[in-house]
Amino acid sequence: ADTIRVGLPTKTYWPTTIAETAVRQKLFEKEGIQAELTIYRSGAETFEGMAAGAADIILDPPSLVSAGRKKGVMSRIVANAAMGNFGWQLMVPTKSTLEVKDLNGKKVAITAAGSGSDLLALWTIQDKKIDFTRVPVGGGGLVPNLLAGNVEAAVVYSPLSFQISKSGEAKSILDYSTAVPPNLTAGWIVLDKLAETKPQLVQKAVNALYGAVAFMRANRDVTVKLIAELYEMPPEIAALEYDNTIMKLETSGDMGAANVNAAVQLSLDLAKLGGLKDIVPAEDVISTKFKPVPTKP
Amino acid sequence: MQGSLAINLARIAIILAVLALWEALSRTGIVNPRLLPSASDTFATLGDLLQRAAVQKDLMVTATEVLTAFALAVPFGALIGFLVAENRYFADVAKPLLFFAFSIPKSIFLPMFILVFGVGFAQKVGFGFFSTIFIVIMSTTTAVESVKVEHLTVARSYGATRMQTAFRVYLPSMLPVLLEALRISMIFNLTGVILAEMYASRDGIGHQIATWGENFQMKQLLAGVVMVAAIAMTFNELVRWVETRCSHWRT
Amino acid sequence: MQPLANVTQLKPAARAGAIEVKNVGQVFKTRSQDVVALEDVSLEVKPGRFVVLVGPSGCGKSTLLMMMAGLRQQTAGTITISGAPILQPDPDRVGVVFQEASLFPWLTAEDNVEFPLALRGVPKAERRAKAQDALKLVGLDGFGRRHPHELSGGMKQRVSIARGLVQDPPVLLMDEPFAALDEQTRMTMGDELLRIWAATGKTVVFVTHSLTEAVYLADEVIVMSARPGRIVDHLQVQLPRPRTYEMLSGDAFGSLRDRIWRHIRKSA
Amino acid sequence: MQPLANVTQLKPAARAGAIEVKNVGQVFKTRSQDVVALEDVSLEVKPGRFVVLVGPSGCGKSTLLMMMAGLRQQTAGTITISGAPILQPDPDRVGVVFQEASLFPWLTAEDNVEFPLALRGVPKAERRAKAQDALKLVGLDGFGRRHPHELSGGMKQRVSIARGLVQDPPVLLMDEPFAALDEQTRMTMGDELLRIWAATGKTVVFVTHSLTEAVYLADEVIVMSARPGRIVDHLQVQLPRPRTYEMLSGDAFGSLRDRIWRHIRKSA
Amino acid sequence: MSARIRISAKTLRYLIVICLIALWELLPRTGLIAELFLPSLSSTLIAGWTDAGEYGHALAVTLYEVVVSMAFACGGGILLGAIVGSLPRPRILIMPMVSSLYAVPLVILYPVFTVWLGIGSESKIAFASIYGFLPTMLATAAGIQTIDPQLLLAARSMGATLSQRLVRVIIPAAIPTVLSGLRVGGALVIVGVVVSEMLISSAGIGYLISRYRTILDSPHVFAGVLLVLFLAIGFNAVIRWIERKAAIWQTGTRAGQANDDAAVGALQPAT
Ligand SMILES: Nc1ncnc2c1ncn2[C@@H]1O[C@H](COP(=O)(O)OP(=O)(O)OP(=O)(O)O)[C@@H](O)[C@H]1O
Ligand SMILES: Nc1ncnc2c1ncn2[C@@H]1O[C@H](COP(=O)(O)OP(=O)(O)OP(=O)(O)O)[C@@H](O)[C@H]1O
Ligand SMILES: [Mg+2]
Ligand SMILES: [Mg+2]
Repeated sequence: ADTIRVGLPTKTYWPTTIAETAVRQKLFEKEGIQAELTIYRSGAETFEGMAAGAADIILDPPSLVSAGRKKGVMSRIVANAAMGNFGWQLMVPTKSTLEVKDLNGKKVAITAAGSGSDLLALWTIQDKKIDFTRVPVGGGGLVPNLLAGNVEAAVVYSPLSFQISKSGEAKSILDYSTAVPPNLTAGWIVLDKLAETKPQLVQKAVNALYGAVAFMRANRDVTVKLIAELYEMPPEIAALEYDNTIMKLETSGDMGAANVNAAVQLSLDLAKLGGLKDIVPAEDVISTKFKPVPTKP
Repeated sequence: MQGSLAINLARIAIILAVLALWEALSRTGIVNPRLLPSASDTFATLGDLLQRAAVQKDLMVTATEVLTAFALAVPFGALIGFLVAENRYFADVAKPLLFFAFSIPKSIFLPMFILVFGVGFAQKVGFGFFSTIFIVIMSTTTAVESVKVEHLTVARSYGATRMQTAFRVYLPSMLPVLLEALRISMIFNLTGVILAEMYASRDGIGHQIATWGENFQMKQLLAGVVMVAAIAMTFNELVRWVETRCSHWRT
Repeated sequence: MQPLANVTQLKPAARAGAIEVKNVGQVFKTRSQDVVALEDVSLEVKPGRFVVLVGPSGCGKSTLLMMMAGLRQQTAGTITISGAPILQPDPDRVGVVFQEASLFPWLTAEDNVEFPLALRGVPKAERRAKAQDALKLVGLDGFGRRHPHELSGGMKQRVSIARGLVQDPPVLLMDEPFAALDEQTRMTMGDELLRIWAATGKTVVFVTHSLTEAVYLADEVIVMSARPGRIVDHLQVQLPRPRTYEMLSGDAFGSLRDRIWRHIRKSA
Repeated sequence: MQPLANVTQLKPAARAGAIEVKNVGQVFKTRSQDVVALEDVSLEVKPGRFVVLVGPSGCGKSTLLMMMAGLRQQTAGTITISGAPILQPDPDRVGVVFQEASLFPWLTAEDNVEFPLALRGVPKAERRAKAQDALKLVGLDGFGRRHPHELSGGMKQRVSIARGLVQDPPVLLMDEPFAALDEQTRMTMGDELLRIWAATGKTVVFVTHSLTEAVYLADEVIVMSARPGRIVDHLQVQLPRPRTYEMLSGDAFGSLRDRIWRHIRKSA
Repeated sequence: MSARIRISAKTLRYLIVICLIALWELLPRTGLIAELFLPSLSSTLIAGWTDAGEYGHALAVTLYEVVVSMAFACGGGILLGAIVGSLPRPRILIMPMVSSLYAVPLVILYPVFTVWLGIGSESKIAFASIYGFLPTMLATAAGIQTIDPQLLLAARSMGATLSQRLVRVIIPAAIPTVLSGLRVGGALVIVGVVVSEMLISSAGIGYLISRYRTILDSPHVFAGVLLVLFLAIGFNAVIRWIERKAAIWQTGTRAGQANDDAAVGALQPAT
């Protein structure tokens, strides 16, 4: 059987849950293929992994596809995975009384310059017409620096955001999943070459992945347990992640849908804020060749 | 022998003192216990983690990668280092280049390793090797340069071959410097492999540690760090054991 | 500097142990100036002779020995040993006992003595036996397992002599081997050396500062002058062998000693 | 082993340069067994005396010197110098010339000689002048800028002697300082040493293997026996000063030399 | 005789460097390596040139951090290494602990460090200093052990105090090892500063590298890498200068004998 190598940007990130579910529910096997999951350190690394030929299908934002095409790595988004930054929040310590508008002139932690959290911070600056300093502290530095008071606020990803609001250490002052207009934040991406030479393999892979999404929606308990295990977190937080993130993921993944083009364009526009210069037209980063047919468990 | 007992006691005392300080800082809240979980919590977590089959497997994977990379890098690096020190021409050509390569942050090249080896055992070992070899080369070169001329003259007068000189004169006189280099190399090697695992991986303890770090799971993170440190310390002790066996002629 | 043109022809028929030094010179380049250590030194030693080299401190005795051992290249002239030029160390032709003990600190006394044998791949048991014999010869029975730093100065020197002896080459070069020994040990070792020499027919070149020792041991004494080192005398010692301590007070002995003494006094 | 109970009382009034060694012992622990190097050694040296220490190789002469210099702690007994026990090196009381030259290879001859002065912060010009004088004294005028590896064995030893002399302490311990020197240089340096000694009133403890040298130089000769080292004789040399070479052939000289010789022969 | 060889060794080295440079330009241009992994040298230079101001500022920040860390790491490392290496008791007691301490993967804990040290230059300096300090110290301490004990004995007999022994005997005698410690430590300081900037910071070359990397702007990434290379070249030049100054100290060891022409041939073991 053919093997599809799935590249995932972080372990505690919903794509991992999807891929793991597909593996555990034997959805890839049902499609007659095998899957091999590799976890990278971030989106950019995942993209490099695919470009280096170490991954066949990955999950990343459109901006990287666009930048990659300018750098000689030809790939496209074949399936729409999410239309928002679910679970991402602008957070302040619980004791803090700061509102979003009060952040003017303050310091806000992001993971890295140019990363997803940076884009959201830049969007905040633009949208709320305020100005604050973005401080890149790395994924591991977000909460420690927030709690230690080195920064006034932080852009926190899920499920970390749920975890610290649950523990009472921090609270959300802006929920990006609702605040930012819907845009294509992440999709499944393959190299053009693979799409041409092995379209069957790609089709089967997206089938299995969207089969997994369908399965997760239908099986709350199993999924919450899986999340708790994968993320090493208590079930309450896993449940929050399930309700606020997993349930909001795209179920069809169809890139031919009417709203997709605009959503991709918006996503690229946001990336421009973060300093992305290598922009190609929205239609060049997507491929409508594959419409997922969710595998039945 | 009673001296070494005293030293061991002193060492244990220092370790206990550090642990006590750690525990106290955290318990009294001088340091936010969320940022620095107490020693007892960390070790409890460590105990839990070690029970897990997945963690055991990760440790095994990492250990195998580290040892393989080390077993490749040390002899190979020592050989090059020796050639550089022995052969003036080779030294003139290679020394600046090697030194130069050493001062570049290696993590920049991680994508290249994925490009060449894909993601997996070979890539981790390759990067571990790459992170280690330069320090091995450089330390070997220095060690060679500190060998006493009289000893070489004596060996030459007995018609020692190149190999004999290497193993019977260079090696023993270089031993203290070399063993120290071995230690440092091991640390570089370990860091290299862990970095590679953090970067892209299917298994290995580095991959776990990165995840814990990004999710603010401080207990697990510290426990993971303790694990890695324990591996390195075990190795350290091994080197030290060799050292005490080989250097008793020094006083 | 002498050109290298006047290289002597190889004499394939020459007997093992013959030494021929022709117009040899050595110039050291130091940072400040060039030091002429040896100038136009020529000498010939027939196989099986016991030759003693004397001369004031710094006259170039050690340098000459190093060149004979192939450990340093002369800047002029040629050195031939056993009929062939010596261009690099060749333990089958020449063995050296160095002026400074230069033992390997990481080896025990007995391992130090075994070292040259180990290099030639002599089996463990055999070389252990030989090393034990050599150590016994220099009076260090029972000190085999000590490391150099656990030995006294004279003991180290004796280990070094033992190391030279186990090699058993046709030519043995010894640079002040007895300097750190007390008179009694020195005499015993001198007699021991003469016994070995007589039994094996080696050629020995021996550097010493003791003129008594020089005359007592030698067939020939070569006297060198101070910088730049040259040969100022080459005496034949016609005293009968075996030598005895009574000879030391004899006239023949005294006059030889005096003759050397005058040279040294002049040049030091 | 002697208990440490019988420690002598401090004698604050004792004059500078007096040496008192009381029931001193030294046991080395090696991996295999304990080596008793010295056993129950006692001796007393009055200030300003020239004492020569002789004994067979390995009898513990260097060890005794090291203990007097405070470089090694005895395992039994006490050593008092200038009236106070010596527990650590004290260059104001004791200076040492080592058996092995032990020059710093990275310093020139002249910097090596200046080293002890530099340690005490003597101004550059003054110590340069003193070093030059000392080098001239040992016949190494003009060799100041050479590094040790550019010097012959005897030259290194002479630099080492010069280094001992510039320190100018009331007690000077010299461990076979002339071993690597030719007879002429040896005599010159011996006379030079006697001259300095007479002029400065230092106490000198001098180790040598040459019995002639011992008698020639000494006020007193201390003879040690082989392992474990003990004192077997302590002779007063009553020959008049200044000593001359003619005395060497005198009867008094001969009989002293013979007496020592018999001891050495017995114990070696 | 060695003059000709020396020139050709240098030439060969330059040839190698030129080859590498040519490969750097040609491999991406011919498409053998995607520009994402290795942008051509020319596009790297152009990227660097267009944003020269930004890079210049970053270089200034990094250089400052490197210099300060170097002082801590190398100065402190050599000093402490010499002290610990020359005292047998502390050495046996401390050294294994120090090397074990170094075994703790600091990179992982770095984000947590920033909590206490802030994310400015201080945390980089602290990180790079520790990173470079331990190898320097370990190497120096190891080098100290190869010193001839006779020399220390002689110095002690002349009443050298601990600090005098350190400065006048131990360090000169251990010069080859100390220099290598300096090399290793210095190189690590550069690596440490850049890596910590890459992890967490808002200024410096490492920051630029990781920022451009996040958006896959490889020419700008490699422009940063190029600057790091220049730092390394500069550091190398400094070390070589020190080495030349110190060559005179190395007499009596293999390294020093290279200066003695007559002995050069003598360094090749007989075959
Ligand atoms: N590597 C060197 N560089 C410069 N000069 C040197 C070197 N080696 C020896 N010399 C000089 O060459 C001369 C002869 O030295 P050599 O060691 O042969 O003397 P020697 O006769 O053995 O003296 P000694 O009896 O004191 O051992 C001396 O003047 C010495 O300074
Ligand atoms: N560090 C040590 N460990 C063990 N034994 C030692 C040590 N140092 C010296 N010895 C032993 O102590 C004895 C006396 O040594 P010492 O060096 O004092 O002799 P010495 O009288 O100076 O001899 P020489 O005339 O040969 O220099 C010797 O038997 C030697 O082997
Ligand atoms: Mg000599
Ligand atoms: Mg001695």
